[in-house]
Amino acid sequence: MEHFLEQVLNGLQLGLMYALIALGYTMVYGVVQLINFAHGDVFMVGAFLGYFGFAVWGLPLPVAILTAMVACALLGVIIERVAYRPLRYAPKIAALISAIGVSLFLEYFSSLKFVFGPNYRVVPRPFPEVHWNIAGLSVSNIQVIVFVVVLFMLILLQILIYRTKTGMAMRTVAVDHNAARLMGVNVDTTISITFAIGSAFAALGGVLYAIAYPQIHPFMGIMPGLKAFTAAVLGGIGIIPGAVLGALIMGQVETLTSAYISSQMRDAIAFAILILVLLFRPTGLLGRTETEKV
Amino acid sequence: MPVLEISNLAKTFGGLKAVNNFSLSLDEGEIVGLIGPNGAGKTTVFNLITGLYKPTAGTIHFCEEDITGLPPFKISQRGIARTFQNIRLFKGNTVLDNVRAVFHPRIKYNFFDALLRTPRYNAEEAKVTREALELLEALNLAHRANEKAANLAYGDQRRLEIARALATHPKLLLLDEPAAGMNPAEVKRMVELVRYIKERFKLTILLIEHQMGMVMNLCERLVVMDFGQIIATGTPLEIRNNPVVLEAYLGKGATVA
Amino acid sequence: MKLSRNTFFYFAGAVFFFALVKAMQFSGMLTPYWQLVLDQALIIVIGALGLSIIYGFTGQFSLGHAAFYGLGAYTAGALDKVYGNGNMLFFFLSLLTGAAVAGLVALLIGLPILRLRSDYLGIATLGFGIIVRVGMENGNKLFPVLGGATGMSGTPQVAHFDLIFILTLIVILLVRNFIFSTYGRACTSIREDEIAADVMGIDTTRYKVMAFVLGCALAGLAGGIYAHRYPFLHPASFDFLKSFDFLLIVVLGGLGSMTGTIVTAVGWVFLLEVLRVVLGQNFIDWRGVIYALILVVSIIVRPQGLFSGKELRLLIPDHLKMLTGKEHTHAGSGN
Amino acid sequence: GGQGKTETQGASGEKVIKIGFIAPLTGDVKTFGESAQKGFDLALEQAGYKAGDFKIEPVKADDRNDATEAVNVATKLITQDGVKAIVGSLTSLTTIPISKFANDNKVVLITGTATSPKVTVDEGKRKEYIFRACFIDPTQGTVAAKFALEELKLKTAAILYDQGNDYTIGLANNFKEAFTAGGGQVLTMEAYAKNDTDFSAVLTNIAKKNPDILYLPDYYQKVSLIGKQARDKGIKAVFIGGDGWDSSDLDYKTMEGGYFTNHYSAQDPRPEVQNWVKQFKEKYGQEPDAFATLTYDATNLLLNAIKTANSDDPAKIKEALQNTKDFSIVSGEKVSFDENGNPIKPVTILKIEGGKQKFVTAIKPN
Amino acid sequence: MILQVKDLEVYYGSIRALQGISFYVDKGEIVTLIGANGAGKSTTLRTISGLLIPRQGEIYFQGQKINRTPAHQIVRMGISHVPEGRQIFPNLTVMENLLMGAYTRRNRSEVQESLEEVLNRFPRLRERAKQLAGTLSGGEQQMLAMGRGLMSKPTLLVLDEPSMGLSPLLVEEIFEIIKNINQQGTTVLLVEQNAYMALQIAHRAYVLETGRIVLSGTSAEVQANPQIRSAYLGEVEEGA
Ligand SMILES: Nc1ncnc2c1ncn2[C@@H]1O[C@H](COP(=O)(O)OP(=O)(O)OP(=O)(O)O)[C@@H](O)[C@H]1O
Ligand SMILES: Nc1ncnc2c1ncn2[C@@H]1O[C@H](COP(=O)(O)OP(=O)(O)OP(=O)(O)O)[C@@H](O)[C@H]1O
Ligand SMILES: [Mg+2]
Ligand SMILES: [Mg+2]
Repeated sequence: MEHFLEQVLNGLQLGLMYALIALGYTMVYGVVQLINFAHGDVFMVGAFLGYFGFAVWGLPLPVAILTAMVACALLGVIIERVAYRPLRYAPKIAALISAIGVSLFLEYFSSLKFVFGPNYRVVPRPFPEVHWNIAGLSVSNIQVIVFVVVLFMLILLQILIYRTKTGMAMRTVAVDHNAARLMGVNVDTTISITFAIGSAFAALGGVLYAIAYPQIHPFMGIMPGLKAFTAAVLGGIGIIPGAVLGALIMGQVETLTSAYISSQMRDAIAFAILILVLLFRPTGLLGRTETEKV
Repeated sequence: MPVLEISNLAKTFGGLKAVNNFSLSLDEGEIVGLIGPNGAGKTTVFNLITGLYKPTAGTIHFCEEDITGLPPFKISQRGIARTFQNIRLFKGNTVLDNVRAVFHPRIKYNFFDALLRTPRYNAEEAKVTREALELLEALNLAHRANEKAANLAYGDQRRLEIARALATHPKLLLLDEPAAGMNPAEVKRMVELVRYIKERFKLTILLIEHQMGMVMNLCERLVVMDFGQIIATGTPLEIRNNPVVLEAYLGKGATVA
Repeated sequence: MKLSRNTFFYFAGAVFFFALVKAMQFSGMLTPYWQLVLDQALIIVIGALGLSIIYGFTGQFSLGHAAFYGLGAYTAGALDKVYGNGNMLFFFLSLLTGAAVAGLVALLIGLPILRLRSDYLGIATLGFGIIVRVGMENGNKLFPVLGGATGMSGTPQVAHFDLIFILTLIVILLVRNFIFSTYGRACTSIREDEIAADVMGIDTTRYKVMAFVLGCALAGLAGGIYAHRYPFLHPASFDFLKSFDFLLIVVLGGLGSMTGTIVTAVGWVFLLEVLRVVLGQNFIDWRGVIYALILVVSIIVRPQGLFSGKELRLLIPDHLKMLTGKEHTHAGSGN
Repeated sequence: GGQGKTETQGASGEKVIKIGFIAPLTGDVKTFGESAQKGFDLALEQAGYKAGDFKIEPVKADDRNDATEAVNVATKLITQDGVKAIVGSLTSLTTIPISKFANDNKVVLITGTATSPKVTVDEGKRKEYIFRACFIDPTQGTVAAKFALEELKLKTAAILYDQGNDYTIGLANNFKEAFTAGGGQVLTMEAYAKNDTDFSAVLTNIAKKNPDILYLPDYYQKVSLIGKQARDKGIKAVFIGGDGWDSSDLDYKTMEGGYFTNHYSAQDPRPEVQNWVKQFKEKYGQEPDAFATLTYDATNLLLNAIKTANSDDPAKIKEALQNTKDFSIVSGEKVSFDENGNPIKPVTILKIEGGKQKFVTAIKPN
Repeated sequence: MILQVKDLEVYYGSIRALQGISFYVDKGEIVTLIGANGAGKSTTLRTISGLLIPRQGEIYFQGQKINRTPAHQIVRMGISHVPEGRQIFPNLTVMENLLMGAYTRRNRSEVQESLEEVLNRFPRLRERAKQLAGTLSGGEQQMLAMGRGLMSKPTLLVLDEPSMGLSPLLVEEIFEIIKNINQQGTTVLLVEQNAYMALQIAHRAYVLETGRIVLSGTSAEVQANPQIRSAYLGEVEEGA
């Protein structure tokens, strides 16, 4: 039993990691309806910048994180300007292709020698890791931090989207740019803000990820990005709490499969469950099952 | 023999009874108008008849056959066609292909004929194309056959939707506000058009329309809905003077062309 | 069955191209390297046409195409390796089996998941691709010949340009015939408006599944040819990132255009190799960067793709040409 | 590609032989490819771009660690650039297909690091033109198992490997076989996928079984991550691994106390080794890793064969390679090849101690 | 003159939708543009509200040139455009839609006042305040769009076919409301297919045909024109 609880805790940590990335992913999707495949790579850039910040330039951790967040916010805004905005009124798939291009660009460009280089870097712990023993379970300070950050991001996003004017603007932009304009919404600015926030969150996620799994390299964003996106879909893409729910489920499924069924089959089973869930809830767990009004 | 027989139809969305206890019978060759305030449930009735929504209660018979709960495409193949309140064409396809596509269930060549281009394929394709063009001709769209549907003017799109519906060889045609957004002169032409196709294709027609000019001119019988229920039926003259309808729908100064 | 005029010209063009390639081979202008690249391009053409049917023409977003490519490759490769003896008959039989297996799997998975819409369908197919990859990595536990994660070598290398070219020609012709038939029109109407298609009497589930099965079978066929042209099959060669390659070929070519798919597939394969040559040894690590930039720039320059909805005249049936101008449009931007 | 071309056309009329180099120079394992390239470059540089009467002209190509690209690139080098021999590629995934092509076209190929037996022998047939400078998968696994049982006297083991990488699968399977045969007990064998970063589920299971050994036959970057999490889970087992560990980027702090099988020890006083380490550091400012060393050795083996044959005929070079006798390379003294093109050399065992690699012993595999 | 349009030319790609039109609206007026489908009425309105950028010509609003001003700023200047086809926000509730209409306004109590006003005008919307706008029927959506347009307290209200798809009773109501709004001081530029009704409440009218203004005058003058009577009011029988 204790063993099982420990596995659940493992799953929780993994799920929270996915949630960290999935939140930003799903927010951007909610506003621009674009699978921003570059999100995972912005996450990577964030991890690198954070690493340089506290491990190479010797900045205090909060400053390093903030720097990474600001830089990635800027990066996100630039990506949107350059690669997505020209395609805003093109078919959706065009922007998706552009996103794949941007993703590849960030990966390959980052692995050039004079950028981050192709090496796998070991990330030193910026603070000592502490383990607490709670009811026979070992909980680390990193796990607690990640938990708090996810919670913080979740609440912040919910407030932002449902309680602020900017959030309302985002929700109208999500539906119809021209109608939003006619309300006085500056669509360009709103989308820029969306990307800035999404990318800043990606950076925050990246740094925490690099602290929890202390190794970074230019292609590190692909898999977590994909898994996080899958989690967002599982929860109902575009829906903020859905991202967290989906991520937590993914984390549990993967961990429990590894632990009790077969580590080889882990991804297969995780995705099989995803497909099954979608068959019963075609728009994800929290997604509105909308009968299109004809 | 009634073409369409609806009894005690109901549909609820969450707590909302969009259609409730709705019964209607259409005889062959009739044009019946379905009118009522916005949100009365008229379009929902169409969606129920065509199978897009599954009814909460009630049955729908078409030519004696129970079609309640059949999937839309099967209902269409039985002989019910419709147009949409918000135009739904195959926008990126050509005008001609919009029409030809719906010949599909009646095409007489099989998959392998298609892959191998057998004489049967050629003959049948030629026939379908000819028939489609005839239909477009009838609706005065033939000259735009190779235009993308999205590029058509609004009125042309409305007519293309009708052409496409006719291409399914329906016995019963459901028209959902075909004259919406048209000026009185255009409405008049639409009235002519509906008369013409009714005669030529031997149709029974159920028509939703808010333009009284159209409804009163065309229909032999009107059914008025409000809050999902029928509140009145009768000839245009009767309806025009029905106080309940005046109150709920037509308004005091009902202008009727 | 009489040969229609444009089919005749299609074959005439094909013969001309074939003769050209032969002449270049003979004169040594076409080195075995470029020959191999050309063969690869044709293989990708076949696979991409499959996705073109699924996504370009029927509007079903699939991110799992490479899985079916892999299924075909492994099936055909293993069959021919075990039972074949370099015999042509076996080559074709194994190809057909590979395509059939890919198609059958597509049928089984397509029936349930094609109910999903757009991005949800995309992620479900992507997930299926990952499941298939795990299957490939563990396939040796059922059939040792598959090699599992260590890959499978020893497939007979009997595919060569002549055969691949003829197969490609046939596939293009069949896909054309499919698209310009009532089945193709059923597919494009589903792409444009599924609800309207349904209400107008088209069994949407059936044609979505049909398009998916056909498209995946083509991917399987392409995979089978790959297995007979490239000596080593490995699960990594068929993972989800490869599905993106097919997707971007189809989109950059222009949705709803076979011509676009064919041209872009060839262009894409050559681009990667030409970049190698152009960049030389000293700038080789810029290859990925430049490739990514080309991708972004080309989609921004032509968001609707190269040929969106347009076809080369050669591919249009005669009886439609009389109605049309120079180019025939049968499809939209399909967003 | 063009460097050196102008020189060859110079007046001297020197004889030129082109040597291909194939490695992943882009993509997610670019870092391995670049290491290998450094080994290759340094070997050529030290030889003055000469072997016997021949001037060496290298032709490098990128395979992005993709089987299809590898075949394309090998075809290019062989049929278009006219290379007579190839050094590469790095992984079995790319080397198996190109070895077939090279062998069919009678071009010599020697890989530094591709360990799958299928590289040189496939379907029971020896590919005569194909050689390698590293051990095959079975060797390291077997030696590590023997060492653990006999020297460390450890009796139980858990194995954790990458299910998508035949290098780690090979080592894992052979370790298991040898360890069980020698009387040890493998408590559990778990797998993960290439891109995984979280191993807590399987590590929790392993921790419960409390094995003496955790065998981690993967590359340095992955074992660093796993090692860290294993210690976090309270696993006290001795870490044991293979030559993939050999890199300055290994997380030495975490892996402290672990053992790994390797081709050589940087502390080996032999001049080959000392020169190599010193010159590599001078030139690149870092320690060489296994990819660099083995590719360096492979290149030197090839250069030696060209010199011995003094010919640019691949058939003769192949003969010379096969007959290599007592040739000293970094990863072994007096190396020769067995009938399958695998080098006969001892396996070195190193220990991570005080943040450094420490030579423990060298074992000749049977 | 609150709005003045001069020689406006607008293109969609290479299609010239407006071929140089000029007109004006005086303060306190209701001016209507009538014309067949595709004449360019909506295009004119979209250009005024900044959604489209004209290739030629000028637009002045209260003396300020606005033909290059972005749409979101034009709203702030006091033009509120209720677009054709409603374009409400289906995933927002009715209430949120209304509040979006006041997006540019800062004073909360004033916004609250306007909200009350609108909800009183459209009691149906009050009933459905919490419902998602996407599930409203056509007519309800039109009311919502109008209500939302009023929430910015515009100087100039631009209405594109507000009666489309509405029941006769509601059409009457809508026109009543327009008249009412106008009487309370809001200038209205109205595009309508329902030419009868439009001409009845408008002070002046312009007739658009394929991107040109072919006729203008007071409503009475326009209504009296025989060609208009046949082409737009359908009063004279044409040859079938
Ligand atoms: N898919 C749906 N989900 C929830 N509510 C719906 C749905 N479809 C219709 N409704 C509700 O059902 C009621 C009837 O709608 P319907 O579209 O049938 O009205 P209508 O009579 O056609 O009105 P109009 O004349 O304005 O088109 C409306 O209140 C609408 O909000
Ligand atoms: N987005 C667009 N792209 C291309 N052409 C367009 C677009 N919108 C409108 N047009 C064309 O511009 C012309 C004017 O259209 P507009 O919508 O302004 O007409 P309208 O008078 O409002 O007609 P309706 O009564 O149908 O609303 C038409 O020919 C139309 O086809
Ligand atoms: Mg309706
Ligand atoms: Mg308009």
